[in-house]
Amino acid sequence: MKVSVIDHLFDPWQVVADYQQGLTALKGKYGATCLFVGTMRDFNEDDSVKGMYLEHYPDMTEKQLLACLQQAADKWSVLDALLLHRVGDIYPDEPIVAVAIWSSHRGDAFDACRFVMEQLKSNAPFWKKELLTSGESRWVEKNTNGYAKKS
Amino acid sequence: MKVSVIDHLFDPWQVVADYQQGLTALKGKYGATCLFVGTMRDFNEDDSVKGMYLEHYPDMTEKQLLACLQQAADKWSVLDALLLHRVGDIYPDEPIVAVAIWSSHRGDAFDACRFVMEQLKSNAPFWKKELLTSGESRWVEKNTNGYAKKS
Amino acid sequence: MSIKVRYFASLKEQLGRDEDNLEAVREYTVSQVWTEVNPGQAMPDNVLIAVNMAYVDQAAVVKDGDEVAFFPPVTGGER
Amino acid sequence: MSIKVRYFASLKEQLGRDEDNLEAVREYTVSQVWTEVNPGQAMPDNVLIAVNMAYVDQAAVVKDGDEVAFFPPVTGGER
Repeated sequence: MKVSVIDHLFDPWQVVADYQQGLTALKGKYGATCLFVGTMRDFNEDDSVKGMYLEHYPDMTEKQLLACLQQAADKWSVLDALLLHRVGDIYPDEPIVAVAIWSSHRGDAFDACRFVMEQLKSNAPFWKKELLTSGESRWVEKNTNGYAKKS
Repeated sequence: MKVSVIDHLFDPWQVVADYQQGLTALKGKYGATCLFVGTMRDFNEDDSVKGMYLEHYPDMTEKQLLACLQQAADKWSVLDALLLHRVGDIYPDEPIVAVAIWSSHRGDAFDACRFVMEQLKSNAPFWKKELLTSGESRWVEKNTNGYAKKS
Repeated sequence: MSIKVRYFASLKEQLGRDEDNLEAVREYTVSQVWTEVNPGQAMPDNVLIAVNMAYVDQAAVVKDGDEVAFFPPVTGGER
Repeated sequence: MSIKVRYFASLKEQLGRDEDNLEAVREYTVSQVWTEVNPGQAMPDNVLIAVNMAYVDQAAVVKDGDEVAFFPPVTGGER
């Protein structure tokens, strides 16, 4: 299991593909991989956003991210897990977070990946400050419930 | 939304990355991508498996796969979706299926992706025949529930 | 024209053929189609049925030109 | 030695500084640490607290050499 806090643009598909390539001992053992990629949107709560700054608490961040993966592995049959999270200045359409879970069967991969995202959002010490196109900036006060209103 | 039935080895990470690259109208709109990749394991029900043949019902397959994506889009706020499925001879460690969902928020992406996998497994006309290392071959009679026993 | 009857996977192997053609002299239900092309042989309990690539049940009506498919439970996805 | 007190994000901006050092003349609870370094100022209602990078509540004991952090609700992940 690996976590990584990244201060530059990264390609989640490539990083996960490379990481999987290195899982030589698990070849033929995992039947399921669930990857979640969180990307920066250019609007939030009806305001246009041109960028954001993601502050974090160095060292505590890595410790909490690893705890998220460990808790998931305690609850489900997880063969391996990878968690990447950006910090610093981030612009629309850039990836913010990637969580990948490898397991024998699909249910474990889906549930563990979802769980890690929810744990991360409530426990990992990251704080988003949005820069609006109006020139204002504001701290994001709380997370959304994760669903869009269905029309 | 796109479905594809593939009769050769493919790289799900690359295909999904390329497809996302083409979603120019959605840049900055999607905040969440959930990708599930199903890979061939080298054992099943305690037997060693050296390969399998995946039969399908051409045309009905594509129609059912598209219906899986459409049903997901009816239930959740889905911005785009991609579904790839192998047929023919498949060997351990090769990808069998990939489902990717793009949405504004994480809950929609996770739930829709999971739903598509479950729908696919009960509705898409694919049949697996396993070739065991013992030389025997056997049709897989039913799907597992998706979870490994947790020790 | 006629009704095309198709079989897949283990059912195809059990029957020893992948399709039948039924001269459509009248309308049939799906279960009548089965009996016409597999006389004396019961339809498997867990069989799935599609007419023109859409799932139906045994009571569905089949017309001249239709394609009827019989197959075992599907097993796609990961493993 | 001393107790290092750290602030993050909006709380850091409100206080106008990112850390304090408290000479540890005795053991403190977390809430006593807050009062020592922010006299006359109430601890925000929704504040999160970590001692040595592990979450704790206000009653937790802080010793010489510990690092105490106060920060607002976290907002990582996608958006």
